[in-house]
Amino acid sequence: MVEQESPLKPVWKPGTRGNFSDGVGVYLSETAPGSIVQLAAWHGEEKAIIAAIKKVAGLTLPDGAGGGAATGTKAAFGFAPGKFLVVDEQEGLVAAFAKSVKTETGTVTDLSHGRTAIRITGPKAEWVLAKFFAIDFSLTAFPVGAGRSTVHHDIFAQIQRSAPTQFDVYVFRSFARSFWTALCHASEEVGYEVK
Amino acid sequence: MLITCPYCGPRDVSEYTYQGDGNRTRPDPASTDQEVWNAYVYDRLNPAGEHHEIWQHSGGCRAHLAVTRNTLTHVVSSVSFARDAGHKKSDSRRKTGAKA
Amino acid sequence: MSPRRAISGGRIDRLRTIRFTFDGRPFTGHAGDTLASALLANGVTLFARSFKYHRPRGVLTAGIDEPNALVTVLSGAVREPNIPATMLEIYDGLNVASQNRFPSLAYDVGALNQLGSKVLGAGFYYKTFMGPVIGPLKGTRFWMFCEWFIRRAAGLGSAGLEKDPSRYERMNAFCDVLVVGSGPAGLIAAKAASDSGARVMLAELDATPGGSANWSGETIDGLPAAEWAAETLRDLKARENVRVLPRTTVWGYYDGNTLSAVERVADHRNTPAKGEPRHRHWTIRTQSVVLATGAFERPLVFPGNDRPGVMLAGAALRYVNQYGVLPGQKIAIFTNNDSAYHTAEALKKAGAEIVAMVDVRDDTSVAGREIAREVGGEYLAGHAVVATEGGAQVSGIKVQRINAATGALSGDPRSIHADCLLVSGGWSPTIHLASQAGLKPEWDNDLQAFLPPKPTQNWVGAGAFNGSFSTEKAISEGHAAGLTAAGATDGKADELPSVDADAFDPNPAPVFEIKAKGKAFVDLQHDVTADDVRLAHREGFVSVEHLKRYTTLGMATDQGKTSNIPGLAIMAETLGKPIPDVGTTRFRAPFAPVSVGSLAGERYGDIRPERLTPMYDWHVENGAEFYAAGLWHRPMIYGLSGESVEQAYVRETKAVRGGVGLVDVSTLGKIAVQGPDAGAFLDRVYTNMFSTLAIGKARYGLMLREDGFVLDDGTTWRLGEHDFLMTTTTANAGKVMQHLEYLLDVVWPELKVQLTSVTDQWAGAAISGPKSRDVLAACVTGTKVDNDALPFMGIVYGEIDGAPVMICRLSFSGELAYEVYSGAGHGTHVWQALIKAGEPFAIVPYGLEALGTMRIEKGHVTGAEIDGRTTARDLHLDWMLSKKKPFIGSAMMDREGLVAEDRLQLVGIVSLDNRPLNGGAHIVEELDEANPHGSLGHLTAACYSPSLGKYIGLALVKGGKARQGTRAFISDPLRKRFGPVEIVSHHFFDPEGSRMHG
Amino acid sequence: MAEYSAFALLKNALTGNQDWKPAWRKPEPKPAYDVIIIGGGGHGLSTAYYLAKEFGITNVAVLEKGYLGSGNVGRNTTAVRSNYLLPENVRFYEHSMKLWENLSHELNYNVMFSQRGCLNLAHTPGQLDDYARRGNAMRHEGVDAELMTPAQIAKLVPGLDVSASARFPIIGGLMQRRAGTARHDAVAWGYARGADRRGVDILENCEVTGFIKDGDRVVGVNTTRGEIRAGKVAVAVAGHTGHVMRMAGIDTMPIESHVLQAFVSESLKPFLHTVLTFGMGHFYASQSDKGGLVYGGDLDGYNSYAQRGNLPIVEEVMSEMLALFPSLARVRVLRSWGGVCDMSMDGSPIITTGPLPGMYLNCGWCYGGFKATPASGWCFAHTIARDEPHEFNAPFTLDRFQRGTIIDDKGQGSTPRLH
Repeated sequence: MVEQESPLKPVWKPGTRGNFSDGVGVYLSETAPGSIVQLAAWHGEEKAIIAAIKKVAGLTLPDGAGGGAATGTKAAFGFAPGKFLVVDEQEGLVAAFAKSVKTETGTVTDLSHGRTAIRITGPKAEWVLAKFFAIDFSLTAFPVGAGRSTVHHDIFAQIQRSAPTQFDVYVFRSFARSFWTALCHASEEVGYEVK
Repeated sequence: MLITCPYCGPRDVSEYTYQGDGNRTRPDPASTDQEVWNAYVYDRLNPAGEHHEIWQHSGGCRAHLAVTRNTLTHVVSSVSFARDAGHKKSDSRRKTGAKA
Repeated sequence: MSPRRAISGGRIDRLRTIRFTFDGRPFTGHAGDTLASALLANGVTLFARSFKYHRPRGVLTAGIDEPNALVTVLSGAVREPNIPATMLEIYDGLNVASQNRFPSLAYDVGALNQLGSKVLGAGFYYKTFMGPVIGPLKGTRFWMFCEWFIRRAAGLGSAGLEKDPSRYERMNAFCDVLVVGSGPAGLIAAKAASDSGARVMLAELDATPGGSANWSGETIDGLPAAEWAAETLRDLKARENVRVLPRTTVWGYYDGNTLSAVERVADHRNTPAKGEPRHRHWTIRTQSVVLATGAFERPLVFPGNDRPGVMLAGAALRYVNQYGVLPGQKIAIFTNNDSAYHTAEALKKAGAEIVAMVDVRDDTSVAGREIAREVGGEYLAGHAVVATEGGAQVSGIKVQRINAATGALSGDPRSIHADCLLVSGGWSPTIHLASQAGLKPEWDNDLQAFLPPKPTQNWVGAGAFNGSFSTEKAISEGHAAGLTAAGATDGKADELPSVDADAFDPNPAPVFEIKAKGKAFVDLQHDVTADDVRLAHREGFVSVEHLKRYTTLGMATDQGKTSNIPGLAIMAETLGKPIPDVGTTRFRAPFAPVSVGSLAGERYGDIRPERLTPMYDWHVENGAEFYAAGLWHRPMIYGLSGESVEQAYVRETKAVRGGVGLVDVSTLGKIAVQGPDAGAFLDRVYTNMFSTLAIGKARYGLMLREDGFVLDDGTTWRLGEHDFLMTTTTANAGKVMQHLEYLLDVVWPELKVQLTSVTDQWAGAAISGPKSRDVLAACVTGTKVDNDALPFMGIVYGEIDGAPVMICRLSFSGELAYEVYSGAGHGTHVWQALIKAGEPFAIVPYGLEALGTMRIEKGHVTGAEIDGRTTARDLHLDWMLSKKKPFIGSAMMDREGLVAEDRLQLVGIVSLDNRPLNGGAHIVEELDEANPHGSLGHLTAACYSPSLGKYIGLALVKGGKARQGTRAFISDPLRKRFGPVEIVSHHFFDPEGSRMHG
Repeated sequence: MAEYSAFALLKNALTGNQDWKPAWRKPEPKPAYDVIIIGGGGHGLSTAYYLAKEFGITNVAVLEKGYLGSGNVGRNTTAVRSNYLLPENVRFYEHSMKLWENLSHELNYNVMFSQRGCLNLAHTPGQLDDYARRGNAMRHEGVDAELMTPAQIAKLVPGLDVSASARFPIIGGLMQRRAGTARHDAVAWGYARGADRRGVDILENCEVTGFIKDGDRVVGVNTTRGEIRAGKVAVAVAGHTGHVMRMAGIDTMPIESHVLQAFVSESLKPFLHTVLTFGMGHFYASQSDKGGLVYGGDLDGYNSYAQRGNLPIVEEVMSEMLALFPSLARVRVLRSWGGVCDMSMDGSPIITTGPLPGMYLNCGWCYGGFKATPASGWCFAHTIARDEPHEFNAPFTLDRFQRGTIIDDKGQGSTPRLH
């Protein structure tokens, strides 16, 4: 199988940069999952989709808007009414869902190439992300596992809090390089390391 | 200005796109009544006060929302999914169309 | 020791000396000084020149309300004009210049304007410069001639021309309670709200939070107020749920309790820390707000009130108590209220001589009389200052008896020697944010001030903002406001700090102006005098908005913080009406001027993100020159060295028509249309049928808007029973998506259709030319690509060099062509494999110019023709309008205006003089180079056609269908290109389509 | 009333400026007029002026609910231009331009019309072709237009980022040299004074509360200052069209009222001597004779009568300003305000008889209203006086939507916020 090329290649520069007077504020990385799948339920079929996620990915999603769950290798979250993003380190998730989601239930759309996953983790992750997105990143308002859809000017983002100080930001691939560059720039204030 | 998306919660107006007058009902597709179509496409209630309108949460979940908002104060008094609100639509509000 | 620095006192760090320059002269000050306090300490009194008459001006205030002392901060070639010296913290190396003067601050030729001041009164521009009726200066030319000189003299500071290298940032914040202002009321409010568990932000526009506690000289909880404030602040800062923002001006109160603030993060340092922004633009979305913004002191209006050395009494209190600076040695005080008496006390204590206390009131308070006796000097109750004496500095004042009730002066004026005059005309609560957020403010006759309006958003006020001027009240109101804002109720009032302060009556005598002979200024920066206000009245400009606009009162950089109420009062008196009947000004954002850089925030230097296709890096490496197509960068040509653009696209076009070429089409909008009703949905949104399309086939589709005009076109591919892939033009991708989403959500919610933008999922490479099939045959595995397996508009799946691909046979160039789609992450891999497989066939990559040339030759339409004003018929696309079904736009597309014979219709144009044509040129029947007229339409696109060997173009021409085969002229006066053309069919090349079907 | 002149200024200076008279009277309403014009903004006042001057109809009242000129005439960015694409618009706005060129004289009031030029910047070859199309369209209607090269632009506008490394490099521009700016308030005051001098009653603080009808025919209005009858009732209330027409029994109009924000910076030594627009967004700027940069951008994008907008547009406008002028990051914005724009369904105005007998309608100015002030009043006066439109406003009917003869300069269809 041919490896996916990262859209960040020329701007992805491992190492540390910025102001480290208070240590490293954030770590930035691209997670490059093998599968990113969008599932959409018809009105009233949301539970069936949640069940399919449980069956295929082994993730139990809490009820309610933006509910999600993440393990080390898999993650899923709601990002719109009846819509979910499911992510797996491995390829092949689309085919698996295509089998378990029936036409009467909803749709399966492969976005494995279409979205780029950028991880920001560290004590200043909330601070840096707040420079971009007009959503409340505090742990009470944005619990671990939950997902949010938002936008930074032209750049759409789906964001999951995968750990207390860790966020996975899914952006359109064509914008990924611009977003990454801006993210690095904004992180200089707190010191960042690219891993 | 904030609009509380029923899915995403309160979000800044910059995440939304205004999609216009929310009380318009699209005529029967087969209708050939030009007056009815003209009213649908071109005529607006445009009130100074409470206004029923459609917004899309284009920078969020992308759902279209039926929003009641005061055009004098910008106070948003209700928000629901447009697809649910659609069935409650009334087209009795139009008295006279502007004619020349 | 500096001449005016008190021996002790103040909150400055006397052990730290700071060196800075003002107009090239070196000065020193101390850490904690503003430029104003440091210069005052050095005995400087002349700070600036006024806007219109270039009169010498000193410093009037100690804060953001300063109208006079504006300076330009220089850092290298970067300039920051119009900064109040009162807001500028000094740092080592600070370099400041005065402004609006030539050749120097002390000697300014612009001051000659004063000679004409009787002529240059309010509204004078409107009454002259109309110029002669005939001759070279007729019309508006005489005015423009005069204006040239006026503009040379206009303006305050200069903006630089060098790019500001600073960083600006935006920050989104969310909290339960935002407290604006950190005086005693704000501090207590923040504490109370935080105690009850709320997330609190506390914003203070000054460097040192504490507000009036920093200079009141009062005692709170047994501590000097300033120390109590510092202590409280330390407590607040240590709390998890409190964020304190000093140097942060909350300037806008927007809808939905959204407030905006600018934090001057690094203005007080020579250089910002690494990665640190100079300014941070905070957008704060909060549940509720505590407005504890205090009050502004008002000056009194009297002749000579603008002479350097005249200062607000409250400002002087601040200079002496916060900065340890005496504004003068022999000080006179002129007041209509009690507050100035405290200043007198403090100045006396710090070593100044009080030469006179002048109070317009006859019956002053016992406490006031007591203070007056203690500070010494003459006590002149029932008196007014009627003039100041001196040159560019006060050397004395003239006083006269006044009846405070009528304003009548009596007796003879007499002089008193003084080097400084402190003035107080009462206090106006700082209600700007509240006014932005809602209704009209309310006039309070006792305070002679506007009080905050009723809230229309979720805020509570406290302290002087409410008109409650005692610290004790500020604290109790602050506490209550903090609790209310936090939604708590269980705070205990008896735990509040005790205040030891002199009580004073805040109510002023209703005296705003002393009517004596001489120029009395209302708006100091704009040189608006009391007489100007009366002139406006005489000419009928009596509503407050007319007054402002006619005289420019309150329109200066200080936005009338010290001048609005006096101006209004003078107009009210002239009209014989109460002040609120003249009108109230609604305050608008910003509360104080805000740097443009901060508002641009992170977009300064990066206005829009770039959108890149998966093969972008390959294009760069292979010599592509790019176009901006919206946010995308698309290759225009792949030029060889020495090639012109035309040479490059002609070469690329020939290579495609003669062999094979490859173009990146990844930018096309792609929408996955999925679900059991997808076909039915497409039938409604396209003019033609899609539900009948076979799986594995594509079809060209046309969309109209509801109004019957063309919206967009593209091909849509049926990948499965319930699965379509729609393509749109690059430019309209977002618009089409929104159009479809609206229809599904609002108009047809019953349809089971799911739309997803998959533009970024796929890399698209279009391979075109007679050899394209050969190239595919050489590299595609897993499927055949011959005419049977892959007929025109057919779709197959296979692999190229191990990467899965989807291939659809369709053509924009008119050649045998295919679009090869792969996962975006495989885009470059597949592209390179195609280039490699094409090498034996001399494959070339081609750009938009060649693509455009081939589409012109074929007469295909793009955004230049689908310009929002054309119909399907205009573009010869009638054949796509299904008669079997209604579709979006079908009901409106037959209106008379849309079917008229003389509409602009698509035609082809051939240059008959063998010279290039330009897009945007017009078509005429008769050529008239001198007076172009009679436009029939315009060229939408033009190129050299290698296939025809001619310069050709597409055009939209009035009644164009009927004009085919006729002669006309190109008329392009903008580019001076005129010449004969022939109007022909838009299908220039292979009209039967035999090449692409081959 | 005294003529204004340099001589009058000097004479009055000698007498302490005590003898100036009100620029217009403050009369009591009469029970009836030949023509009532609802709306004391620029268009209403200029209509009254031209009714009196061109058609000798002086028994006219202008009814203003607040103070004169309190609407958009005092809330715009003061640009005057006729650089439109479609011939109907070019002809109309050029007529306006010609009136502007002699307006100060005509009114004996210096409206400070300064033909400092309007430059539309182009950033892609396609955009430059679009501007060429527009400029050529203007030239074919006898209106001045020219293309400028980046070198010429750099010379004209110091501080502009003309570098090739800009995110959207400037590759040229369309210049109309006769375009420019005027002092907005002066236009209202000058027309008011001119109309008043010809006998027109300007009634401030006179809000219309209802229409008096005889059958279908409009024969007068009820106001906060009493009932006023009229032979003809003209409506020129811009953003408040919907509200006023509803009082006349017409519930819907092809108009949406939107808020447009504008900004002025602190006063700076003048460096920008032309009106400038950005091509890759929505931004326009000029610098006033006081030194303030006057600038604006796109609509907020939603229906509003609040005369104030929200932050996103503020940020957008400032960003675009700095994309053009990176040196202005340290300049500070001083004031912002919002105007209520009567956005029509095709971006073009409506100046027509009707829609009820006895009624005349002038609306749909989008953001074009200020520059249209003279021609709008001139054409509207013609339409009221003659009961038929002039050739210049004949295309701007109300029924053009139904007929499909729409005039859509931007090609955006019936989405008003995009015009």
